[in-house]
Amino acid sequence: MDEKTVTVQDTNPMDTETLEVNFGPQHPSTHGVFRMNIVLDGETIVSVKPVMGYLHRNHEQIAENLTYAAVMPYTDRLDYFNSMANNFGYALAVEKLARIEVPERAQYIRVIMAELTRLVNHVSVIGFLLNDLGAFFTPVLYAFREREKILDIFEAISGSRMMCNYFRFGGVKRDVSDADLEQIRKIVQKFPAFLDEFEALLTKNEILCMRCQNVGVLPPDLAVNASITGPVLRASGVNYDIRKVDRYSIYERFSFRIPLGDKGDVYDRYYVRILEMRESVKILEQALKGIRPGEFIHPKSTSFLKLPRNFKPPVGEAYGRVESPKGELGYYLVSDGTPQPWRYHVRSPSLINLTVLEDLCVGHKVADAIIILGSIDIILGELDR
Amino acid sequence: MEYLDQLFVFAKRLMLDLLARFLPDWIVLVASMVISIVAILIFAPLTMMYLTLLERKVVGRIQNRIGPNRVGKFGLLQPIADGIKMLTKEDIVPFQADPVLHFLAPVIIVMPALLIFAVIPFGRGMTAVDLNIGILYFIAVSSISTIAIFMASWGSRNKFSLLGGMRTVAQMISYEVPMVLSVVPVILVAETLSTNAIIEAQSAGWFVWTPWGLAGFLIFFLCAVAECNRSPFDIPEAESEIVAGFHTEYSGIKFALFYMAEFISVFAVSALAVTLFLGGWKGPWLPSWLWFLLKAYALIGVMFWFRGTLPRFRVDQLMGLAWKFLLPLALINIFVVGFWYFSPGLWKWVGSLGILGPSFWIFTKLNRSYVPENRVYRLAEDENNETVGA
Amino acid sequence: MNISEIKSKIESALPGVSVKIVSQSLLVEKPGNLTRVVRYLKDSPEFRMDYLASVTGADYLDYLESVYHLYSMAKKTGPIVLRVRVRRDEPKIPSLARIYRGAEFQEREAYDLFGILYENHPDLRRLFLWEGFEGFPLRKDYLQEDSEILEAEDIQWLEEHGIPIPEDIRKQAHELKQQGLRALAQKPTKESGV
Amino acid sequence: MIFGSGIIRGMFVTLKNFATSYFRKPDEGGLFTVEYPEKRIPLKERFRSFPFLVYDGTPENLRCTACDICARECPPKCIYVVRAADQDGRPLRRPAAFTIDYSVCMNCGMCEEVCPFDSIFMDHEFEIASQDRYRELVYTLTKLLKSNEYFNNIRPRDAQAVDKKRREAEEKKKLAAAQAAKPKLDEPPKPV
Repeated sequence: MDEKTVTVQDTNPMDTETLEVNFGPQHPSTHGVFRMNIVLDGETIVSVKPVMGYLHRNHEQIAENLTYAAVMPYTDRLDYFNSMANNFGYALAVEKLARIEVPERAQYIRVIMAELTRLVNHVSVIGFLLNDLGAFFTPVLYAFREREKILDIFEAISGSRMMCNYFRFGGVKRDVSDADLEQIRKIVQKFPAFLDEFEALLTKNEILCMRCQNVGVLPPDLAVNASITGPVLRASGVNYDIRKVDRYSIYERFSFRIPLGDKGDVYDRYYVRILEMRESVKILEQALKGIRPGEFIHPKSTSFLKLPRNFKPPVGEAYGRVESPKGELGYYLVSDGTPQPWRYHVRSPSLINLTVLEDLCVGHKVADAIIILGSIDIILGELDR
Repeated sequence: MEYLDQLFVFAKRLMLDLLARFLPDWIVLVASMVISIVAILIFAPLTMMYLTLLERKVVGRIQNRIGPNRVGKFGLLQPIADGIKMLTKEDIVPFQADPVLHFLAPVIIVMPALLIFAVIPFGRGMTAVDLNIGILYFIAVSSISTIAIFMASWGSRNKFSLLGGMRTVAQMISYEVPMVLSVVPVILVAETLSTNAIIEAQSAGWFVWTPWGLAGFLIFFLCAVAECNRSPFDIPEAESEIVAGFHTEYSGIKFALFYMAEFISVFAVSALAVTLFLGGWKGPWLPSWLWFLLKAYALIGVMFWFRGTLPRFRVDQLMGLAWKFLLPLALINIFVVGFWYFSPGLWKWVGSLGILGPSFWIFTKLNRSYVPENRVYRLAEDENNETVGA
Repeated sequence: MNISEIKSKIESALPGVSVKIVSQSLLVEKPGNLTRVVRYLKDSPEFRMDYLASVTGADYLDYLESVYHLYSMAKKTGPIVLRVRVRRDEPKIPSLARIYRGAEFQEREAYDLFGILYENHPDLRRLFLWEGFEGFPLRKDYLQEDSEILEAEDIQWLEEHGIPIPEDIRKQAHELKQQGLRALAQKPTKESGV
Repeated sequence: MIFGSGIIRGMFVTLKNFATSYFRKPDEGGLFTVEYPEKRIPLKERFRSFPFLVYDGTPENLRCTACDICARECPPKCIYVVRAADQDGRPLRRPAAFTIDYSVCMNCGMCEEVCPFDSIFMDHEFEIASQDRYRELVYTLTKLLKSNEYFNNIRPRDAQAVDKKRREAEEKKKLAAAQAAKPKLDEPPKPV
């Protein structure tokens, strides 16, 4: 070819296209059937559109066709990692609606269960986050080693490892035996040592720090504006924990602190969860010291247990919320005086925390999107409902 | 002892002697090659099969699990069961994939992995081909696998595969550079490119016991891990990000071939690291080939240990590590070995360490994004705030 | 601060806006005023309701309702419950997604399940159900498909894939199609709302 | 801090776990795998899998009265009860058919809680996997009935409490019946 025919246009910058990739619904690290519609420029993310609903069961409609008591086992299936926390929120909302009192021992049992659930959730979430980071299952299995012990307790107390269905309006389903309490004490005693080991494996690891620090920074004002709750919010440095704000159940009796993050990146979300577990251990220690023999369910409520159809809360509405390990788990209930709720709504933290997914991901690499999603901590059962 | 040490050499010689009685010379020559090739072709897949088992066992133990133990005693037949499963699985070619590339890639990827075995000195006098440019041959051949991986990723017609392929090419080419440069000191000291001669040069002491040897070994080993796409450098097949990278769309025997190539090259690079820095088959009491295998398996064990412990790098950090950290260190290492060669007595040690240590420190400081930040966490109570550092 | 004080404060600060107290919550009488009320609650230093905890719809047969739970993270107070009622045939409510990012998905969810149209929402698509889904399943008059009766389209699909269908089921589906119905079963409706 | 020290520290954690897996106990860093079909974790007494029906003595003498409460309160509606009738069509206090679709059941234990006749309880049997979802997992009355001894065996504390309650109720009933029967004979009828 003659040299003169080479035109100047050939040296122009390359004409590149963006690449649209669907991460999910079948993907190893979308934590279930969640889809991220990611547009990539090379490896850099241009936009992220979350697509959900693959696990949608219309939980709210199912609940509106059931009695109040029969919804309880369905709440287990929302966030199937912490069914006790879901039970707690629902029981709280119904108790608010029907003005039911809860005896002291039941309150203690509830707090113990809720905090054990928090340990289960946080420890496994960190494990999953590390899996997303590419660690080959080691942190997950260490986490599951501890989780198994707590699940054994759940099984002994409620009858099921994950779908506990343990809380009842006005108390809990069954009493906790002293042997079980002793077992919980043992677990709680050993847990800090496990956390130390876990931290030795992870916290200072240079690769983890490289990957997580300054990735997915969530500024506090955006976090508040986007209704982010839970560890994700606190990692951004906003001091808001419903256990402290609402002081529901008997949380005001325990002294515990709320860990707040520094920058609001993935690393802070990881470390805030570790610190939260340490605080949970403190609550558990105090609760196990404070628990006294007594009624585990209010005598007035026992009648509803046998005849759920006789349970008719007065006409009205209630919004009960708890600090579930994922964030604010709220139940909005409207009663029309019949045994079935007229309106039942779940404010699921997994869904609402995802609002900022795109803001966090854009400009980062593909690998970062995965860990940002992992650090937000979603559970599809709760997200899609 | 001598007999045990030369067991395989004698066996081959015996066979050739037998053949030489009846057959012409050129057939004996061919037979000599065939015997070596057959030995490698048996040894390499066998190693690969049992490395998969070993990896699963080691990682299992790290994770407080038992690992495979159902097929045979201690799961010893597990690789065979896996092999049968792989062979009988349906071979799926994606719709509109490039069938030729898709078919050829797994075939091509196994070849360089096997070819490397030709220059590996398994024991005293146990090198299949004692090339006088052995190291160069190794580097040249091992870089071919990049092409096969890119063929696989392109031919699959899958976006995950494509991403994986792009990552592979970038990674493989980047890590080749510090890897080769980290070998240069050894070549300078040994004054040869032949693998056997390099081992002989380590008669006085393994190269790894010198400052430049240690630095070179670490650089070489890290690059080797990256070359094999092993954790923590496994971004081309990062499961949590791009499903399985370049072999997302492979099933059955083709997938098995990718797997085989990976494990064979794991063995090959470990063997080369042993040859270059750990004295090869040299060692007291035990037969030379056993020494060699023990050292190689120890390095492979470290790779499994990495896999059981470490998260993965991100693609830009991975490239940064190669170009901004390992490459300058490898260059300085070449300078250090010159210093070592020409200085007398204690000065060698003081000078080498005096150069390597500060330069390591300087490069970590220059790559500030790699150094973990210190974070301060507030623990808010109602009344007072307390801080903890992490 | 009790609910009537909040009401009087809102009404004095925003002339022309009238709110009504309904079971410990504030009903904004005109949906169009919602954004003004919310902006006031968010910005005024007395309330600082910076956190929109929950947005949801509800169907009361005569009207649709959208319920908002507002909290203050800055002052740790709350909730103030706001509600807006709209006609079923024209369910248009101004979107809060531009004031609170947190409303984005929740309003999409309410649109998906109740069919409440949030005006000026940046991206009002169905959230859980697929595009093209007919009806809004949480409305009380939503007719559920009966899973035991196959639709004519289903039967056609099954037969195309070589699955034999009993004659009576095919006939039943065909009859329903002739009547212009999909395979439907009447869901019992409830009598009254709150 | 030297670059890489965190990684090395983490590697020692895994090395420690690798080593301890050979000699420590499961809760102290040893192997925590239970090789399932051969070894099993003992089931907790409160463990619940699927519901079954209790009978006293013989399968004819079942406690269920076909009151249909469990079927109505079952959250996923997996229980189907048909009340038995005699030749004249009058309903009897026993089920003609009692079917639970185990593939729908969600093991919540509501039926056990609401049953007024202490008839339905949650089983410990969980290995019910089968090839056919319809034929094998829809449990009919004959498959559901299990003896009280079995119940006592799997859940001794609950079963004994139930038995005690039932005995007391029985005695009360007898006493009441005896007292109700007595006055008719002995006492003179009260003036109206």
